Order: sequence, then structure tokens, then C-alpha cells
Amino acid sequence: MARTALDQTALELTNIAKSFGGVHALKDVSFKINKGEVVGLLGDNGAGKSTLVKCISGIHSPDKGDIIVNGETVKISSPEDARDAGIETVFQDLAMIPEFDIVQNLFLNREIKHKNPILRWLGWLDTKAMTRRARKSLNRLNTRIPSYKEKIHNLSGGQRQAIAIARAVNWGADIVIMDEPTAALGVEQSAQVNELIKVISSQGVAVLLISHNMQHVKDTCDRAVVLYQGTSVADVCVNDVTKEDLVSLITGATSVAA
Amino acid sequence: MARTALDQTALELTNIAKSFGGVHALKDVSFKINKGEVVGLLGDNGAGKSTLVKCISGIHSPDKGDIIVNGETVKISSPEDARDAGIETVFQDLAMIPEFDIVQNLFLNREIKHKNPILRWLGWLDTKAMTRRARKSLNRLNTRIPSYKEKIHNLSGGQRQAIAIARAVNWGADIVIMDEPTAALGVEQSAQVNELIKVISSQGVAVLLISHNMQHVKDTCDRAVVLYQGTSVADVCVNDVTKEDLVSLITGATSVAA
Amino acid sequence: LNLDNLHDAEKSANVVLSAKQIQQLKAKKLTAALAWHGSSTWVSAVTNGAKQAFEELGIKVVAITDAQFDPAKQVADLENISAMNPDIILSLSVDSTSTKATYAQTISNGAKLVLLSNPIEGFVHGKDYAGIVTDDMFGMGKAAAELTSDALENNGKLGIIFHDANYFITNNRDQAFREAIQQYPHISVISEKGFVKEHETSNIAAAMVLQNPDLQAIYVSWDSAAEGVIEALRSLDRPDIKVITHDLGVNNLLDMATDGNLYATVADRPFDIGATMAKIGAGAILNKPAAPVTIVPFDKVTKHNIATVWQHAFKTSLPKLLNQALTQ
Amino acid sequence: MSVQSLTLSQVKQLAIKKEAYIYYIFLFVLLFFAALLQDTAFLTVSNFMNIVKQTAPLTIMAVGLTFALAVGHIDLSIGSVVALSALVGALLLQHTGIPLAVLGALLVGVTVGLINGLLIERLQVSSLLITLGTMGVITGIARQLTNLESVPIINQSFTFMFGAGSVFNIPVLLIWTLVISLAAYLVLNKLSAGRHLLAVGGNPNAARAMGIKVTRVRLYALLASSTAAALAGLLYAGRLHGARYTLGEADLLTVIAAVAIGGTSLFGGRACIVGAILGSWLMGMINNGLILSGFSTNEQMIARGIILIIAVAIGVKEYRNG
Amino acid sequence: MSVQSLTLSQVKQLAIKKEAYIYYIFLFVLLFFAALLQDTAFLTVSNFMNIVKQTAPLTIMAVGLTFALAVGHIDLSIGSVVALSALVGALLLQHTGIPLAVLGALLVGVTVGLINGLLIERLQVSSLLITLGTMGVITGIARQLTNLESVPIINQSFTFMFGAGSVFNIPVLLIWTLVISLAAYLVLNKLSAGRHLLAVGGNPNAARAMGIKVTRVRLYALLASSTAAALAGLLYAGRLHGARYTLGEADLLTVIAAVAIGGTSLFGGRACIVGAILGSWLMGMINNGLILSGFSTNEQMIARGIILIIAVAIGVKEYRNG
Ligand SMILES: Nc1ncnc2c1ncn2[C@@H]1O[C@H](COP(=O)(O)OP(=O)(O)OP(=O)(O)O)[C@@H](O)[C@H]1O
Ligand SMILES: Nc1ncnc2c1ncn2[C@@H]1O[C@H](COP(=O)(O)OP(=O)(O)OP(=O)(O)O)[C@@H](O)[C@H]1O
Ligand SMILES: [Mg+2]
Ligand SMILES: [Mg+2]
Repeated sequence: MARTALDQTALELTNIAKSFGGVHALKDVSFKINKGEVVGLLGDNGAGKSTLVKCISGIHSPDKGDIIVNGETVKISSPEDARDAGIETVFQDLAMIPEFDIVQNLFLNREIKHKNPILRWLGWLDTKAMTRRARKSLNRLNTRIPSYKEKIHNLSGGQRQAIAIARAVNWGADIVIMDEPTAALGVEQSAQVNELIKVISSQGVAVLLISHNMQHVKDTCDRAVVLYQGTSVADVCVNDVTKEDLVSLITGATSVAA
Repeated sequence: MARTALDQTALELTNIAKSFGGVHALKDVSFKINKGEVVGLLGDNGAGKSTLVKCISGIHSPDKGDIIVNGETVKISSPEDARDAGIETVFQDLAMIPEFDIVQNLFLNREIKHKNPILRWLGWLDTKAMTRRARKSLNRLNTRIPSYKEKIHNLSGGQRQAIAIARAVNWGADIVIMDEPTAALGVEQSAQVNELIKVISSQGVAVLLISHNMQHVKDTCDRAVVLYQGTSVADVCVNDVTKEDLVSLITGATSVAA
Repeated sequence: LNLDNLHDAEKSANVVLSAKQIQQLKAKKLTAALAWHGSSTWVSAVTNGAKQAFEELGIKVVAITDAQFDPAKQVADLENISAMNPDIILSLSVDSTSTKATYAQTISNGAKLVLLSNPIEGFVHGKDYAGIVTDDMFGMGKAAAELTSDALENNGKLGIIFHDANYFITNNRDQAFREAIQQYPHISVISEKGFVKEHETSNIAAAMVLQNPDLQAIYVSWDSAAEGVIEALRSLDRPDIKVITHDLGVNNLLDMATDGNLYATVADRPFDIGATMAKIGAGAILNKPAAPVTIVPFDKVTKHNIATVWQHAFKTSLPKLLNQALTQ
Repeated sequence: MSVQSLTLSQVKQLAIKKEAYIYYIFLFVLLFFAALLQDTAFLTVSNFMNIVKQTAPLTIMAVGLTFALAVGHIDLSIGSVVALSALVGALLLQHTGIPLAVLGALLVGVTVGLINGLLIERLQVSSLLITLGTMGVITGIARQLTNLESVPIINQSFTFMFGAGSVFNIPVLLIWTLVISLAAYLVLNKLSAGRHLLAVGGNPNAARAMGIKVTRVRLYALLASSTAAALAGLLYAGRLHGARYTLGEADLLTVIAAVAIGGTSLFGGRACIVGAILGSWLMGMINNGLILSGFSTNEQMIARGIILIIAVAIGVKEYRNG
Repeated sequence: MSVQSLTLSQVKQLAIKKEAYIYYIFLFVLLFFAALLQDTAFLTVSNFMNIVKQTAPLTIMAVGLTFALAVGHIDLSIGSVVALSALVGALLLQHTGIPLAVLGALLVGVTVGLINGLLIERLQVSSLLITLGTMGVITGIARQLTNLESVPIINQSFTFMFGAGSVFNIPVLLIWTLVISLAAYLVLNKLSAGRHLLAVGGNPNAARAMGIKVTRVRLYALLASSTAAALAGLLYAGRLHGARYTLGEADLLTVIAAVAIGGTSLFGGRACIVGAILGSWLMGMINNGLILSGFSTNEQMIARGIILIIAVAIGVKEYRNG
């Protein structure tokens, strides 16, 4: 499973810090992800994982530190910047518009425009094409969906999560970040997501995966980075450690130089 | 682990059905939980688990079927009714007021009133007592919380979930229902919740636990009920089956008479 | 005090101050405040008249308020004004019951009060207030009826759009019109509808005409309300229906000048009202008695005398567009 | 937590289905008056043309406001923009031709929209408070501009184009209504711009996370709202052959009611242009019907309130049964 | 999905810190006028008493409206309730004593609140539309009741108790303001009732899931809002020695602005009574200061708008720096 062979750094973080008022959510986080590599980001509740994800994807701007994408330091001060840098994210809160339907959410700000160049220029939507592509990309995840016209707020927790994942992997990004993507998913759907992660990473996409499930981490990730109270305390190859090792790193029982 | 010995039925459901417009979320669900028993409610995404939970806890009213608590058919048409019947619930969406702080959310509609009988009659709040008890009940869950005055919307996903669980188990209910309580929790916190479930069930509380994690189900539950597309298709003793058996029941690959 | 009979009222032309009195006043460095009921070009003209007269007397105007027809706002305005201790207050009371106590409070500080049109029940002339200046509301209503009769050549069907709110001046004018028009046996009022806000008159007129296509003339309470009526008549393509109203406004006068729907209007002289009030107030400082009621004359306005009447009313030259239209 | 979204969304779900209810309400009120006013002019083509023409400026304002509401903003300044734009247009007409006058008037709308938008978005403050402030400022300016004088318009082509004219027997006011409404409908329902507007109103954080320029989208929405109001000002000026500082003053609540009854959410994320149009016609029809029915002013007020309440209630009944 | 709640909540977070900003705004406007009006009566105790007395009815309305807004409702009918309650009180005073007259007037508020609440909660429809409807109905009734006549009040004890009186040199209007505000403050901040109000406004579904009777809580909030308006009507009647159908008519927007600038959310879930009081005093102070500074009406309007905008902007600046 050592797909680190490509060995070109897709994303590198150096000394990221971020506070909210008195809460120091991130103190000092550094690690890198190579192309085609799947890195697990582990840590206790409140360790700062989601905050880090938000810093990389432009929701928050870090107080300190650099984000380096494909060898260049980039300033990611908005989600557009992140997207321009080739980063797509599945947020823990899913970032959905509750009263939009499935297709509308899948193609939010990535709408397919009409083929006619004038209409296209106006931003005329090609609803049919979007419905077609939505079907295709959701089928990959094996999700049971009542209807593509169903509004998001009528869906079950797992159905929503599947849609958020489909949205992120759909856009040929170089880097895909997933914040607890399988938390609400059923067994089969989880397996499907793991499969999907393998497929996209084999295409050279770098994946940052947050999970509390050690089994999933062992199954999917090449390396694991552990956050402890806002600091990256370990960066290990998952094959070199046991589940129990990971857990003790997460809980701060042991520590490895990052 | 056969704590079914008490053998007094705490909660019984018969032929519950519920539709939303054209979507038949629940078609025919029947099972029972004895006092002190932990029953896992399993099922694929969209199988109807959360809908069932909402029917029992008074959010939805079922289109058909009976809910029998302690041998008596009760009409649960509102969350107050559920509470009066001794049912507390951890909802999948946690049911928090985002701009309330932790203590305020913990004691929502279960406020501790002032000791002075006149002030008490007016509904005067005893904030100090509430803060004290909040500390105690959250400590049981081993959660790292920045401050008890922090607003819910500033907390991480796992921190929120811990609070929702603490709230439900705090009130000496006869029946506690948990909809994916550990989905967002860290390893240690999950273990703590499992421990807590054991403690309350040993005190005779009936627990209905929804989870997609077969390991957790095996570890915590006495029996498992499987929903498949809105119907209860299996009711098994978890010691009699393997994880793989459960998965194939969930995905509809095999079926057992309920 | 009864305003219903204005026959013995003093004429505004007779309110004059002698050169000596003017000198005395100038020496006193007095201040005045104007507490109006609302704003409109009419109120502006009254203000201008008062300001000019005060200026000639060396009296400084320290505050002008607009109650927006709200008695509570007027009470607050008067309270705020009395914090400045003006010597003279000119005011039109929105509601005599509500404002009475505050006026009483204000004059107890020594200010002289001159009222416009609306009397305060229970106030004693010479003690509580120096005088009331008013236009001849009843005369104006009657004049409007005469003009209506002219417009219809004493025979025809009339609609009335009246001000359906409790407001002294318009209520009296409308009532006087109603009573006067009954004296014309061949003019029948076939529809009568009220309005509360000016912008409603367009809908009302349109409905009235659609319901009574044989209508020949419409009386409406005042100029800006008439704008909506004329707009509706234009929109329904009914140039034959004549409109009669009160007061002067450029838009409608232009319509009249270009032979539109507006047949005639009745104009009072707001500038003179203001000037007269100022003089009565100033006189009161010198203990010069004034008549309980002073009236300011009005003019019937038709196409040929627009220019002269404008000058009477506002003491300004005719607006350019209107002048153009008239001299074409 | 999805309770929050479910909360809003369950409420909205109810409401979304209600989008359709404006049709029923409209029909109900129509039938009500048709029955009540059998032998009057109510049920005539000319009366309906009359209603449509009278409500044209209201309809345009309603369509514009729909954009502001769609992104979750309220725009209280629209009434004052009507007055200022009409006055500016009328004043310019005295010196220049129609194109410049129209441009000047619309520029009033654009400027106010920009000011509103920049203040609200830069300062991140309540649109209600800011537009209440600009409403005061603009009203003051409109009153000061001509010192409460009306400004007449004698340019016949202008009054034709924006008021009394007809093309092939279709009143220009109807044409204006339809053209603007159609454009708004397409933007909201067929273009990506509309998607983004509704996304920003529905869940601004999710929209931002997906890379939508939330601030810019909100700014455009406020621009649309006040530019539409400026156009409404021109229509008023064209109809009245002149402008006055009181124009638009009384329209604000009517417009808000029209838009809300048409199914647009006052909290953002849901918008219905057809509803806004029918809503404003409904208001016009109620006014007209009540005047024709010969009620006194007081009775009209009471009846208007009751009809509004019953209409809203019926809309919901319809939903519950369906 | 917590994006939704984060959305709302991040916005609200910003806003909650802003609760404090009304103090700064108030201070800023105070200093501004104190500097501008150095040699006038502005900075005198009697002038401030004046402002407090003038705004007493507004303050009471603002406090009441805060309850409605806290649960996420708007109540447009408060202005009309003021008029009707004042008229009913004044009419009853002609036949009976003060207790019955006061009771009758307050009953107007209770009845309207009940009607609003039952319609909104039973039909599950927009409070904006329903209260717009009831506003029309009540205004119509108030106009009809005395056929537009004012009703004078000659009962001295009444005008003492609700208007001009003082106890130990403290004006009764100030006492009324403080008593009602204190009660409201305690309910919202110290009693479980207040928690439930804010919970319902913050996330009605979560509140319902926790067994709070959401419908009932919302009904009480609307009751509070219109009963407070009825009391405001009595204070107007006491101050003005009589009642008139136009009372309260112009107050609605001012009250909404006062409450909003005081830090209460218009979307529910956040309420600040002290802010509502300071907000309404602020409005009174701006009016007073502008009149004392001798501006014309038009200039006053412009200045009022600009002050409002600057005040809102300053409040936010304060937050950003802090
Ligand atoms: N907007 C905010 N304001 C204040 N504190 C915040 C904010 N966002 C996060 N925090 C705090 O920062 C810390 C890290 O939060 P974060 O959401 O990154 O944790 P996490 O590692 O994702 O945890 P989980 O596994 O529970 O999702 C927590 O203590 C949280 O309370
Ligand atoms: N309010 C609603 N309106 C319409 N459809 C709904 C509604 N609530 C749930 N559904 C539908 O009912 C089905 C069951 O949903 P439910 O939330 O009960 O699933 P679940 O078993 O909890 O799934 P998960 O494991 O993903 O949470 C889904 O297909 C969902 O789309
Ligand atoms: Mg997280
Ligand atoms: Mg679920």
C-alpha cells in the first residue's frame, strides 16, 4: 500500500496556528501529503481537526504558518482560492443548502451551463445534463436515494453525507479533504467510500481523511498524522503501527516526534 | 450478557408505519425491549431508523401502529408525552440551541429552579446549581470542553454530541434512545459512552441504540433489530450472530423472520 | 369661540405694526418657534411669510417642527421647543384635546401663542393665545361649489372625493362645499367616496368613473389629492370630466393651463397667513390686542388668472414651465 | 446540527408547497368580488387593465424586492428611491432628453443600491437598520431637492413611454410589468445567478464554503431591488405627468405583503417571481373591489384586513388538504 | 447539518457581541449632541426627563415587541392596538372609574394578542401577514368606534397616573418605564420562561424535541407584545389628555429600529431588554437634539438617517476592535 512512491508533495503545511478568542484551536501543525497518498488526520474531539480543514479550504484564515500546494506557497483566503488551488472538501457539517434538491446541491457553484454560447455566457443552466451526471456520480456510491428532486432536508443523515462526498470527488481536484466522511454512513456505503478513496488516490489525487474509526484508517490510509490539543504530535506510516498505538497517540498517552 | 433476565417489557412497538408524501419511511415495524436490555437498531442509510426514533419520541406521529410502554398503550403525540412516559432521546441532529451555552442546553426545559418556594413558583433559575450538576455529568463522559459558558456553535462536532448524550442520560428515564450517539466521538469518548450504556442498563433502564458500527453493536447490545426499507426484518440475539451476519441482514442479502 | 361664522372676523390687511412698534421689537432680540402640523408647499409658504415678517422685526426663528399629523409628535415637539424658551410660538394644532395641556405648559413660561385655523377648546383669547389666523374655509368651500356649477353649466352629475380623516380645515371646506352644492337643484351628487392618504385618490377616482361612466365633474379635497384623480382620468381617457379642488400646485395648474381635466381651484394665501401670524405674535409682546379671529382672503382660480393668484399666494414668481405653458 | 436546518426547513417545506397557494388566493378573492359586485364594473376588461396599470409600479418594486429577500436582506429604502428617482427624472427632463433623464433616474437607484450594499456588507450589519437610515436620508433629499414642490413633466414621449401609452393596444405599463417580470423570472429560475442568490439566502455559510462570493451576490441583490424601485419611480412620473416627494411613500408595506403572500420567504432562500406579481395584483384587486363595493373608508380597512387573513388561511388549508 | 446552524450562529455570534454596542452608540450620540448644542438646554436634567417622558410609550412598546421578536415573530399590529386601547380606555372613563377603564384598555391588547397568536399558530402562517391583516382590522375599528372624533379625558387621577404625575419628584412615566422594563428583564434573563422564549426563537425544532410547548410559548410572546402596546396606549392617553385614532400610527418603524439597534435579533433567539430601552431613548434623543439644533424638517430627516447609519457602523467598529 506504499503509494508514496510518486513522492511529489501535493500539499504541505508548516507551523499552522489558529485561535478563537482565548481558545487556541491550532498551535503548531506541520505535515505534508504526496500525490496519490491517503493521509489520515487523527485526534481527539476538539483536537483541532475541523479547524485545520477549514484553514486549508479557505473558511478560516490561519493566524500563522504557510500552506504550500504543488511546491508553491499559496494564500488561501477564501473558498474560491482553495478551489483554484485544486482543493475540494467534504465538510463535517456537509455545507448543504437544505431547501435545494440533490442535483442543485451537487452542482452548487459548479453548474453545467447551456451549450449555446450566448446562453452559456448568460449563465443559463443545463438542468438535464446536471441530472444525468448526478445520477452517474451517486451510483458510484451505491446510495439509496428516494428521488433526485428530493430536497436535502428530507434526506436521512447518511444520504446527505453520500451527496457531500459525491460532490467533492466529482471535480477532478488534486487534493480532496474529507472530514469524517463515513460517520453517518451504513456499512456498505462506508465500504464504497473507502473504495472510492482508493480509486481517486490511484489517479494521483492526494486525500486527507479525518476519522475516528481506526479500522477505516488502517484500511484506507498510507500515513497518519495525529493532532493533540492543536499540535501535530505524530506522523507515522499506518503499516508500522497498530490500532492501539494510534489510540494512545490520540489520547496523548505516548508521543512520537512529528 | 443476557440481561434480558428481568424480562419485563419496557417498550413494545407493533406494526408502526409512517409515510412522507410518497416516501414510505416506515412500513411495518414491531419489536420490544425489556427493562435493562440494550437493543441495537440497525439498518442501511434511509432504512427508517431516525424516523422510527422520532415516532417514539413524539416528533412525528406514526400513521399506524401502537407504542406500548410498561404494558400500557400510550399515545405519544408530542415530546412532552414521550418524556412523561419516561423516554429520553439523543437525536441524530442533537436538538441543540446553537446560541445557548453548554449548561443552558443541558438543562433545556429541565431547569433547576430556585429553592425559595415563591421564586421557584415564578420559575426563577438556580444557575449555580445547574452549572455544578453540568460539570458532574459531563465529567462522566471524559469530554474536553473549553468552558461551560461556551456557546454550542463554537464547539467541535464531538463535543456537541457528548453534551447531547449527557443530557439524555441525566434524567432518570426508564427508556433511553440514542440515534448514532458515537458517530462523531473520538475513540476514548466512544468507549466512555459504551461504558455509560452498560451502567444505565444495569440500573434497569432500557436502551435503544442506533449505530452503523458493528463492533459497537457487538460490544454493547443484547439484541439487534434490523430495519430494511422501513420494515423490521430481523430480531436477533447479538451473541448468536457474527458481524457479517448482521451486515448481510442490513443489506437485505439474507433475512430472518422478525 | 365659534369659527362657524367668520363674518365679523378681522381682515388680515388690517393687521399692521407702526414704525415705532417695529423699533421697539427690534431692540428686544426676540425669538420665535413654528410648530406645524405637517409639511407641504402650503406650509412652506406660511413659514416663508412668517420668517420674512419676523426678519423685518428683528426676530430670530429658532425652531421649525413638523408633527407629521401625529398629536403625540406635536406634543413632543412643543416640549422640545419650550426647552429653548422662545418668545413667540406660531402653531397649527393637530388635535386640540391632546395638545391643550402642552400649549398651556408652554405659555406658562411666557411665550405668546398664535394659532392657525384650529382653535383650542377652553383657551381664552388674549390670555392663553394672542389670536387665530385662518383662511375662510367656508367661503372657500362655497366658492368651489360655485366653480363646480360653472364647470357643469349648472346642470350635471358630480362625484365627491373627500378627506376621510379628522382634520379641521379640510373637513370644514368639504362640508361647506357639500352644503353649498345642494343649493344647485340641477347638479346631482351621484357618488361620494372618502380617502385617508393622498395616494389613494387615483384608485378611487378610477373606480368611481368605471362605476359611473356618466360622471361629468369631480370635486376633490385639495391639490395633491387631485393629482391622482387627474392621473386616473387621463389613464381612462376621459378628458371630458372636470375636476375642482382647493390650493395651488404646479402639476395641476399646468394641466389647467393646457386645458386638461382641472377646471378650477380655490386658493388661499398661505404667505399672508404666515406674515399675519408673525405680526400678531409680535404685537402681543407689546400688548397690542388682536382680534380673536383674523381671516385671510382667497381667490377663485381658473386658467386666465393663474399668474396673479400665484403671486398673491406665494409671493414668488411663477415656475418656469407653468409660465411657458401659459404664454404659449 | 441538522435540527437547526430541519427546523427552518420543515417550516420552509410547508412554505415551499405554499408557493402554489397564491393562485388559489387570487382566484378566491377574484370570485369573491365577482360575486359581490355582480352588477358593477368589476368584472370588465377595462377594470382589470385599470388594476394592472395602477399596480405596475408596485409590481416592479415587488419583483425587485424579491431579489433582496431571496438573499435574506430587507430593503426599506425602496419607497424613498421611488420619489427621488421620479424627481430626478422629472427635473432632468426639463433640461435634457429622455435618455439622459431615464439614465439619471436609474442612476439614483444604482447609487442607493450600492450605498446600501456596501454599508451592509462591509460593516456586516442588519439590512433593516441600514436601509432604514438610507430611507431617511433619501426622503430628506427628495423633499429638499425641490422644497416639496411637485415637478411637472410635459414631455409627451416620456409620458407615453412610461405612462399612458399603448403599443398595439397593449398598455406600456403592462409591457413594462411583463418584460421586467420575465427577465427576473429567468434570472431566478434559469440562470446560475439565481441559484447563487437562493443558495446565499438558504445557507450563506454553505454557499461561501462552495466558493460563491456571498458578499458580491448580496450586493447585486440590493442593487436589483433599488434599481427596480427607480424604474417604478419613472413609471409613477410617467403616469402622473410629474413627480412629487410623496411618491412611493405608502408602498413599502403593501409591497412587502405582496411579495410575502406570493410565497417568497422573508428570511431568504426562497423566492417566487410569479407570486410577487400575482401578490401585487391581488393587493390592487382588493383595493379596487372594496372601493367599488361602496364601503366607507373604515369598513374598507376592516374588510381589507379580514380578506388578507382569510386569504392567508385559505392558502394554508389548500396545502393541508393537498 | 451544522453548516446551517453555524451559518446562523456565526452571524449571531457577531451579533451577540454587538449586544453591548448600544451603550457605545448611546454615548456617541449623547456626546455628539452635547458638543453640538453646548449653549442650549440639551444637557439639562429637565430636557432628559422630557425625552424619557416623551418616549415612555415607545419604550413600553419596544419592550413588548422584544418578546415577539425573541420567539421569531414580528408584530405589526402594535401601532393600531395603541390607538384602539387608548380610545377604549378614554370612552370607558366617561362612564366608569379608572380600574374598569384600564382593564378594558388592556383587554384590547390581550384580545388582539390572542387573535394574532391563535391565527398564526393554528394556521402556521407568517406573523407578518397575519399581523398586517389584524393591523388593518383594528385601525378600521378604531376609526369607526368614534367616527374619527377625539375622545377627551378629564379624569385628573387618570392623567396623573398615566401621564403628567410624579411621585417623590419622579415622573410616573419614568416609573412605568422602569417597572415594566425590570419585569421584562427578569422574565427574559432570570426565569425559565425567558429561556424557553429564546430557545423557541433560536431553534424551534430543538425546543420542541425537548418538550417545550413551542406553540404556547409563541402565543404568550404575542400576548406580551400587544398587551404592552395596550399599556402604551394608556400612557399616550394619559399624556395627551385624550385619545385619537391616529395614536401609535407612526411608531411602528421607530419601535422596530429601537429594538433592533438595541441588539435584539429580528429572526428570533436573541433578545436584549436594556438594549430596547436604550434604543428607544436613543431615538427620542436624536429627535430632541435635532429639533434643538434648529434644522429644518428635511434636514432633520437627512441627519436622522445619517446618525442612525453612523451609530450602527460605530457599534460594529467597536466590536471589531474589541
Ligand atoms: N468558531 C469557534 N469559536 C470558538 N471556538 C471554536 C470555534 N471553532 C472551534 N472552536 C474550538 O476549537 C477547538 C477545536 O475544534 P475543532 O472543531 O477543530 O475540533 P475537531 O478536532 O474537529 O473535533 P471533533 O472530532 O469533535 O470534530 C474546540 O475546542 C472548539 O470548541
Ligand atoms: N420529513 C421528511 N420528508 C420526506 N422524506 C423524509 C422525511 N424524513 C425522512 N424522509 C425519508 O425517509 C427515509 C428514511 O429516513 P431516516 O432518516 O429515517 O433514515 P435512517 O434510517 O435514519 O438513515 P441514516 O442511517 O442515514 O440516518 C429516507 O428515504 C428519507 O429520505
Ligand atoms: Mg471536527
Ligand atoms: Mg438517521
